[in-house]
Amino acid sequence: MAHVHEITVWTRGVVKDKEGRDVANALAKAADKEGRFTQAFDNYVDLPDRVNVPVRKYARISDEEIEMRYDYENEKPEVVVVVDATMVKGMNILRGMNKGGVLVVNTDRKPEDILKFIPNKDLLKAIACVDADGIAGTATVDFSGSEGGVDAVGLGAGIAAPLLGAVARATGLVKLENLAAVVKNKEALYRGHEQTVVQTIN
Amino acid sequence: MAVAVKTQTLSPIKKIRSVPTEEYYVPGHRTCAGCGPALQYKLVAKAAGPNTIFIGPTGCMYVANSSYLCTPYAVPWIHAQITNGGAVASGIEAAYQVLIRKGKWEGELPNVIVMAGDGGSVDIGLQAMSAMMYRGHDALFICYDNEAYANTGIQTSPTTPYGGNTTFTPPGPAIPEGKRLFPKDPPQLVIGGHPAVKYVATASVAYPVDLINKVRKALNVPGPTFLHIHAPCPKGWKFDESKTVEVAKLAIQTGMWVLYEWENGEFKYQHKPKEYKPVREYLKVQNRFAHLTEAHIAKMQAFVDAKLKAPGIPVEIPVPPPRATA
Amino acid sequence: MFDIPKEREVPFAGVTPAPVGEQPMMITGNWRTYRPVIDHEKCNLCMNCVIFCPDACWQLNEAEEEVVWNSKYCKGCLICVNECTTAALTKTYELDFEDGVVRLEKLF
Amino acid sequence: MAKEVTLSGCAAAAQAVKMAKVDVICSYPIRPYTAAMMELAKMVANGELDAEFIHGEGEHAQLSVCYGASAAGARTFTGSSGVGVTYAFETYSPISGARLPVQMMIADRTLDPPGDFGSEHTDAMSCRDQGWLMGWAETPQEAFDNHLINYRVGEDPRVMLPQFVCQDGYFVSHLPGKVTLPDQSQVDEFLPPYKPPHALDTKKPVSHGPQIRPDQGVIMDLQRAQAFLDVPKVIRGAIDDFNRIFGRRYSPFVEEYQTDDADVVFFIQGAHALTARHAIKHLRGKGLKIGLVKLRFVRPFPTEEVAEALSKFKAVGVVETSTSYGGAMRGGNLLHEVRAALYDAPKRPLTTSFMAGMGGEVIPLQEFYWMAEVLAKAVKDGRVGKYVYWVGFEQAA
Repeated sequence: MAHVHEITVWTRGVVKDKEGRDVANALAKAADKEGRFTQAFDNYVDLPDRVNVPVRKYARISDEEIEMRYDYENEKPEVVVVVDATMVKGMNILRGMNKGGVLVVNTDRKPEDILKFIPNKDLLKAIACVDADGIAGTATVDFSGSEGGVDAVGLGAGIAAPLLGAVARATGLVKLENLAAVVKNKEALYRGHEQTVVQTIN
Repeated sequence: MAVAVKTQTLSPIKKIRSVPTEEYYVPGHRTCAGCGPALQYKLVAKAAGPNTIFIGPTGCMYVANSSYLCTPYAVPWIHAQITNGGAVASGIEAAYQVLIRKGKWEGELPNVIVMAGDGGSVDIGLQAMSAMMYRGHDALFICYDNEAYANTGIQTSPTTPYGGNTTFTPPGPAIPEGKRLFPKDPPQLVIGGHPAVKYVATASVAYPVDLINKVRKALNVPGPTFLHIHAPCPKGWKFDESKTVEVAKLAIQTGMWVLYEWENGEFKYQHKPKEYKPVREYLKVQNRFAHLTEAHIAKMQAFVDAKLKAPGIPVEIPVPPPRATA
Repeated sequence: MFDIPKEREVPFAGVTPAPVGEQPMMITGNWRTYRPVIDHEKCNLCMNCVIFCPDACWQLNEAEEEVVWNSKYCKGCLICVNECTTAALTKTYELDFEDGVVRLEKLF
Repeated sequence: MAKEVTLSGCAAAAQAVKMAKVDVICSYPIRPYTAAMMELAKMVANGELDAEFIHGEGEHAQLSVCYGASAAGARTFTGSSGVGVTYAFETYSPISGARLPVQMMIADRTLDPPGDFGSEHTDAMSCRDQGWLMGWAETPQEAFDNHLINYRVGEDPRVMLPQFVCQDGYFVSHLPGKVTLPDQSQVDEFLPPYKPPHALDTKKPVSHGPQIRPDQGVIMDLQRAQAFLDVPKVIRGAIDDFNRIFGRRYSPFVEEYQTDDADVVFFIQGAHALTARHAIKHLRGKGLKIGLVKLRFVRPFPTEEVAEALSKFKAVGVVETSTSYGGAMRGGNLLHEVRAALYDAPKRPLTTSFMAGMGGEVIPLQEFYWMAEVLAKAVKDGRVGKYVYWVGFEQAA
């Protein structure tokens, strides 16, 4: 079976819901441009989302056709993106990860300030921290893309853009120029890419 | 033969310090941070106390509260369909009447409270609510009004204000104001046609002591009673979740919400501002109104001005254009 | 009989016991980005935080004459900070605290 | 003392409900079941029955009131017909999912359009997959008995399921027949008081019906599936007790008439079994070896009993008073079930379905003769011409 790269995005309902979805959608769209097979979707059980509730968005990228389509969850994420850094205190965000994964966090703090809240950090190959709030300023709140609707606002106008830059930098999973082709705030994407602090762990 | 009666008298309270400390709507529910409906639920449950059964028609206060086989209700609670809160309450009240009469259950008739959203009260749930009131069941029907079908992702309901941006009334070049229709008036709907109802009141999460006292009064009055509770929704109305109480207060200060009691045909106001602020003050703190133009706001102000003359007086509203959508 | 694994059992007809005091199956302390921090010196026990918390996360400790915060369930809406009459409550970033960790394995 | 009276099916149902000492009744008028509620209203007004009699604002409300009352611990009764049955459709699955033994009488009526008072089983049959027990009565006596039997079975702790207790509109519901009313003491012996396992009780608070996840939903489905696996045993026990206490001779699931040496049989549920018996008597006089197998419960469907009973014959004609437009059998609802039950039988009879009595038309003796002819020809040809015959409107193929 084809190797499927699983990317899980942790975010908070309503206030950062669209931003989290944007991260998953943009990764899939950028990989599409590379001719790869992709999926991006909300975790259905997390819906309807409520203000601040932890929710998950998923992307899957593969060089061959992806055979699992109806699984609600990414069982073995190799990349985890945390849209709100405080979530590291609340969830085992690395659940299911095999050794050698990458964690990308939206934070203005240092990697070690985040890692101290992650008891299973030895699963990580690297952690990448980027101050997406500082770079992009705001989170877009819009419901058009939720519940299977079509997004009416556009991808990556807010904090998703620098986070995507950080994912590209830390994982090389998709090319930066392909992300730039799908993201609205390209400047924030590039700044995120540049300003990401990557710390190798293992 | 035992007769099913309530001998309890839930006494009014004077100040915040006298609010009962016991919680019957306990921490541990999946409602939004800053949820107005959750706040009113907590207050209602406190006011009603342990001898209470809640009926929860589908809506946020069902789905968010009872998520995944656990609930925050320390008193008996039953799910009802969004359609039938009033009918299920009727059945429960009737069962207690007969079970007490036949000696199959010992105790006081419980407080039977339907906790329905605006859709479950005055849209799809209207028929069941009206029939419960017509038949005179000893039950309190609460419409917690967050002015939309919030659980399904913020769709318009009959109480969504004119100009509200919901996912079913998005503003666009052809329909710039979003929602074109003016809302139903739930308490007037109840007062207007249900002679068995002797007590109706409006309440707000901004005035918890008033709210608690109204719940208690409604439960003390025999027969069906109705409360219309304003419960701001940070998700649906798009305001910061710390502002729930502030927004609720603004609604009263601008006349968008009026606190009153109706008892045996008499209206009494509570917390009526000496001078109303312009409606604009209320609209500008909520992103659901961000798209409105001056003309739309003027229309809304005219509606509120007319409504403020007195409860129960029919408001002349600008007739929506013929192809108005909800 | 069907073979239902123990961990997947559901009570008969989905009828569940009422919670006592709190619902341990729905812990919401991990919802917070910010938490309210109280300065008891400034608090005049106006009770606004107690009355206005949708999650009943402020309670009055009668004996100590002070309000007590429930970190296990507070979702961080900060209504209490907004409604505090004496500015005794302040909004503080959750990562500034080592405590208040609610590390759930699974959501719900 | 037991006594014999003459009652319509509606009146007989009301008598049974009264003797079951029901606590909460919810009514809404629709022909032809209405008289059952009229009878109960009189009993309540006269003080013969101590029950809350609630005028629902529609069938949806009738079922909703009973849902609430049953959850609170009351024995409940409601009923409807035709489009009333389908108007309440939303409520059926929540009631069976909540495992509340609500009892609903259905006096069948066609579904619109346009309005037709005639009896068709289509109203009830369209609700057959909602987790309720379901079965038909042939006579007012059987209707009376079925109401008591269904309360007993539905309220059994191993079952806890709601029950549709059906009778054909007009034919059974309106036409008077002899009914032996038992002693109240007999009913009390047969039917213990309802003991709800988890009533809405302020002294022991519980939550009914919280939201669940998909992985929990399947377990709830399994609970109902298990109940339906367990219910046949409970029905057998109840019928044994019923026959002993009331001196009747019911079979739990399928009743046979003139089948000992039969080559062909009618398979039928409800009122028209009565005419079929007379038709069989006459056909036997002409030398045709024909009999009748009558179904008493369509939910749970007695697969083994039906397979065993029907595999003895050369051909089976399923006489249907309901239809499934566009179905695998081109219309026959019961035929779906019959053929599925027979699939694994070592010996399978020829089967076909007769749309008879549709629209609520009477099925006269001649039509049964015609159906018998079709079956006889099928035996002779070794094949049936069609899955479904609309009786009176087509030639025997």
